[in-house]
Amino acid sequence: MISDLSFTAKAGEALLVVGPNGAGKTTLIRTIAGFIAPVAGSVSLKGDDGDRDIAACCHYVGHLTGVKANLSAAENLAFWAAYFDGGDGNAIAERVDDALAHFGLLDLADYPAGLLSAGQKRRLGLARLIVASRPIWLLDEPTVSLDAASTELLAKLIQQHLAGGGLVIAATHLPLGLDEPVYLRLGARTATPSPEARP
Amino acid sequence: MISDLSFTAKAGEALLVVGPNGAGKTTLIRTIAGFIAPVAGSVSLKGDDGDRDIAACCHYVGHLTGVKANLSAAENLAFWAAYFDGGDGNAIAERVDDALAHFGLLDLADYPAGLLSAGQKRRLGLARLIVASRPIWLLDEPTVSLDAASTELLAKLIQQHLAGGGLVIAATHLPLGLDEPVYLRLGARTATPSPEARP
Amino acid sequence: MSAFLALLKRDLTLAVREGAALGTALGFYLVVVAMLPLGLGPDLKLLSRIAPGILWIALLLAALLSLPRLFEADQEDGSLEVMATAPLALELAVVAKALAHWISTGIPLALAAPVLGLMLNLDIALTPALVATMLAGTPAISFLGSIGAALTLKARRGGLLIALLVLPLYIPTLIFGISALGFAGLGQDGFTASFLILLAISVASVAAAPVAAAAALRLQMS
Amino acid sequence: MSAFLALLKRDLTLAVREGAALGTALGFYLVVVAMLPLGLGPDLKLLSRIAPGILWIALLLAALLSLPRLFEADQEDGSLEVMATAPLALELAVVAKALAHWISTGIPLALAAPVLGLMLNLDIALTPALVATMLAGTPAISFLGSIGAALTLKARRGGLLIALLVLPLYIPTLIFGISALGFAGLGQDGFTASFLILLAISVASVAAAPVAAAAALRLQMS
Amino acid sequence: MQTLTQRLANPTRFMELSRAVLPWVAAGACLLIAYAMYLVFLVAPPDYQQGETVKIMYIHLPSAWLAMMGYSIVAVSRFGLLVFRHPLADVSAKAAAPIGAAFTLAALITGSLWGKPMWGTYWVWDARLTSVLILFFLYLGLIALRSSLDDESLAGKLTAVLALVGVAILPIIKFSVDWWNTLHQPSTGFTSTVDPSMRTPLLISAVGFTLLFIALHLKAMQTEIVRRRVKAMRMAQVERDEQRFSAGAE
Amino acid sequence: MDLGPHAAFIWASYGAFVAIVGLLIGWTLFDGWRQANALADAERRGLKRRSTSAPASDRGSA
Ligand code: HEM
Ligand SMILES: Nc1ncnc2c1ncn2[C@@H]1O[C@H](COP(=O)(O)OP(=O)(O)OP(=O)(O)O)[C@@H](O)[C@H]1O
Ligand SMILES: Nc1ncnc2c1ncn2[C@@H]1O[C@H](COP(=O)(O)OP(=O)(O)OP(=O)(O)O)[C@@H](O)[C@H]1O
Ligand SMILES: [Mg+2]
Ligand SMILES: [Mg+2]
Repeated sequence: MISDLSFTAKAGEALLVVGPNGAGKTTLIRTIAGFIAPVAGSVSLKGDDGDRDIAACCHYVGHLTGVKANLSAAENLAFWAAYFDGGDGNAIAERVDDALAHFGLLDLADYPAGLLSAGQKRRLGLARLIVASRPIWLLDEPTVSLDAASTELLAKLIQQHLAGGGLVIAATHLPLGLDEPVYLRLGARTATPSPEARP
Repeated sequence: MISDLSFTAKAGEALLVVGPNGAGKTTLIRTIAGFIAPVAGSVSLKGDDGDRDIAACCHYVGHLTGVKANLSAAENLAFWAAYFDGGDGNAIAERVDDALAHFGLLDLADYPAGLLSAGQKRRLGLARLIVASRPIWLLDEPTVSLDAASTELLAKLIQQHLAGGGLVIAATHLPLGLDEPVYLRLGARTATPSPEARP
Repeated sequence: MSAFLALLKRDLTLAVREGAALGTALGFYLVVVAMLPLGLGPDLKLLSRIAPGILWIALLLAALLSLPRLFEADQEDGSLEVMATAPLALELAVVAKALAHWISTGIPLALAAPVLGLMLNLDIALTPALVATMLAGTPAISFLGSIGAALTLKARRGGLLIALLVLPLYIPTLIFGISALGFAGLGQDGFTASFLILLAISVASVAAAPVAAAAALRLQMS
Repeated sequence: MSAFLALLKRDLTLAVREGAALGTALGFYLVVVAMLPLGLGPDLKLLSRIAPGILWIALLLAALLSLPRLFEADQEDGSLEVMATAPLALELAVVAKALAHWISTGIPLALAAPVLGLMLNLDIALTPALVATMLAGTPAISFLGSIGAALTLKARRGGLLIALLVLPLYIPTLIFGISALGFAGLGQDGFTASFLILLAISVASVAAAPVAAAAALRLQMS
Repeated sequence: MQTLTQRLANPTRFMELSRAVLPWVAAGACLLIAYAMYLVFLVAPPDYQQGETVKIMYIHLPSAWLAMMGYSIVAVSRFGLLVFRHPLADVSAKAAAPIGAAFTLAALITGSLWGKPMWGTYWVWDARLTSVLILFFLYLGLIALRSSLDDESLAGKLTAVLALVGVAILPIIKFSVDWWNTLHQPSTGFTSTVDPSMRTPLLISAVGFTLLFIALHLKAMQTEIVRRRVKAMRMAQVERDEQRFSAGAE
Repeated sequence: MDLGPHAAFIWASYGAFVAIVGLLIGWTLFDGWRQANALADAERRGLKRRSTSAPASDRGSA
């Protein structure tokens, strides 16, 4: 387990969590997202209006895409837009179109998402970051199975988000073209993982 | 799909299948093992005593280990020994002990295999190659999740097998310490895999 | 559109597009109901006497066996984790999903019951009472079932285990559902009382089950 | 030890060590049988009359719901593919596995039936006939079921789908199993005939089902 | 030189041929069914035993026959798929299953509505009725198995195994009335012994509904071929888009 | 037309039959129409793609 770790991330800042396999990057991000209760210590969010629940104002993008094969690409995004932020149909449709356009998926908007390639599905999953705006983005290896073009798009998106005062915490090995990312280095665990731990 | 491929491998020879991801290495090995019927072409085995069924005299080691978590390491191997070659209990026990010893698992013989680490499980799966003797070995990325020492053990095993007149066809990126392996290079597919293809 | 409605709509859309799930449940219902007379012999009086019980139990089993997929699909593709970080409380998400299950499985099964009743020689006059009690009782099946589905999300042997966990919870629904029909069959006025109890059970499970199911889901995300 | 016996022994060992599977099946059997009197009311005459049918159908369902794991475990850990490259024909491997399922699930369920029969007020004199017919009929359940298990190895919705595919195939077993008990109950001598037919169905499915199941397994390996 | 079956097995060729044939089959079906209904309701006499309820026979029998014919088509196509690997065989079997299931359901419903006046009950558990019900379950199983697999070609082959396992039901349905003593009418060569005033409308109706079956089957096969083409084109489009996208970044 | 004492059963069976076969025909035609539309749409997209062989995505902001 990770121990003796303390850090602060400020608005407009990108925190890149790096470290070897099994260092606990995923564990850290899932703890911040609230999936795992820390054994000791706490995660807190200081806002202008007192402390807020961190899970309720973050986007979590993990290894899985959260894309439904039997909904079209647009329907998938429209659902997440409505699920996160609500709003009427037209506003949602507009946001969905923006997001699809940003990731070059507009032509495929009406195709069942199950037909998309792995990379396209992954991009569709990332487009969720656009359809609903949340200040904190928690990204776990967001560039996995993305090609160079998509990685660039993502980096641009992250920069925009930071410029708008957002906060990004990402586990990744690429610098993502950021100007001055803050690195958080996690060490390798000394013991090998117990055989029961499934990756 | 792979096309225009023709090759012959002789006894005592190691054929290393190499190529980028998605080149069809796994597909080729599974075709030889008889899991996939080739769309066109054939796989044939010329023996002293006429043609024989290739699947019936080969060992196939794929990505999965074929290890049962609720049997002990020794029981796992004893089962495969009996399943492949039969024989009475004592002979099997001896072969099992040999195989465990070769892969340094003798101390763990009576542990439930579920408790072993990923690498140990993998070695247990490879020990199957020893407990039952078959002339042809089909290995699909056999070194995955093996550390250097275990890789060396495997290489030694392969060399012994070749010296005894066996044939090894392996998809791997490592030369496995072989003197003069024959390489079979598969090219990358031009088109990306169809979205339905689940790896 | 509110988050709750969005989820409900999505699950219903998926249920329609993956129509095979409902088809399989209806087919199973039909097969099980058809097997009982085979097992009991073709005594029509006997059949019509035990028909309500058989229709109820087969409906329980059919609904039950369609439950393992309730959260599984969302877990496999990662939607469940994303939902857990959204503003809508996970409890309400469970309500939306169980409601969608009720609409897409419970209601069709309840509506199919009178047709199957014909095969069991059930008195046709009982049809309204049959459908009414089943519509009143099936929400409890979907919502109580969501607890089982959540608890067994990561277990192997999903089907059998869910059944074992949840069937005992269904017993009150079963008893009052059948007794309501018994009263209706005899023309006695206990029907209303049983029917109201059935409704109360459903309301109670709609209120309580999502809390338990959401807790089970959260535990399995860490 | 021959390959066939080795596989049989391995599957039985695993069944004993993973005892939960049998426990869940027995538990399900118990719950379903217990629900019926609740559904039908405590009329003892009626219960004892329909007891054979109910015991048989609940047994079918319990055995059925334990089938999805028959090949799944071997597929998940890769054993199935290794078996396909071994000298023992895949058909015989299916026989060994289905036989192990019968021994580890069919026989215990058949032996549990008379105990549950007590709950249904089944005539105790029928116990030998009940156990005998069930022992004669359950091989058909395991072997025909292996077809369903093999066909649905890669399908979503395993449990419900297997049931839908396989229950129709079980109908002959069910009919003759219950009719044998009916004859035994009335002291008529049709029992032997029905019993022999039951045995014949089992023998036929032991002979035929593995071919279909092995074909289905092979198709799914490519 | 291609043999006729080879030429027919080519989907494009099949589309052309079936497009040419389909209108004629459909028109023939309409005409024959209309004529049969005219005979049934305005000409044919009531049976001396069953009275007017015998009118149900004119739809019950064709339904029952088509139920079995449908399963035969499925089974034969499935066999063709497994043995000869005809791509059209899979299309044919997939298209035939729902049609066969619908006629089976029709046979069950018209039969039980006939049973109430004749036997005093909608349903008895005799061999014939039960075996037809099992046939219906088999159809349901085929459709359910098919639709629960994403991989089209695997689904085709697996349903083939199931369809061939289920073939045993056909002789059972056919001979159940002879093997077991049942309530249902035994097959006494009814169609050849009965009075022509009833036989003619029955035969016309049977041929008419068979043509309808064929027309529906052809149409469903065409639709299935189009569906596969659409899917292939969409996948090609997805691939093109992907390549264009990666190229656009450089 | 007098269909005797059991007219209701005759009408019911013909009604059920017409309903089932009608649904079957309706569904077959509808499905054919739907897929034909999808094919037309796919062909249109294919054509558009071939004519405008611009290297970069026209609407994506890559
Ligand atoms: C749900 C109930 C019923 C089902 C599933 C059913 C099924 C069938 C089937 C499959 C056939 C075709 C057998 C063959 O071609 O050899 C058939 C034929 C026939 N059925 Fe039914 N039937 C039902 C009820 C009835 C009833 C109530 C009657 C009238 C009393 C009836 C009268 C006939 C007659 C006269 C034939 C023609 C027999 C022959 O070929 O000689 N059926 N039925
Ligand atoms: N459920 C669990 N129980 C026990 N240990 C676990 C569990 N899940 C993960 N671990 C262990 O915790 C450690 C941290 O894992 P984590 O997945 O966070 O690593 P990571 O830095 O994301 O690695 P990678 O780069 O491979 O993604 C690992 O050693 C892992 O084996
Ligand atoms: N079931 C399938 N249907 C269609 N295409 C498939 C199927 N399985 C694999 N493929 C495709 O066949 C190609 C060869 O795959 P294969 O797994 O043999 O590659 P590989 O050389 O083993 O790659 P890796 O190095 O990643 O293991 C891939 O493009 C893959 O997408
Ligand atoms: Mg990680
Ligand atoms: Mg590979």
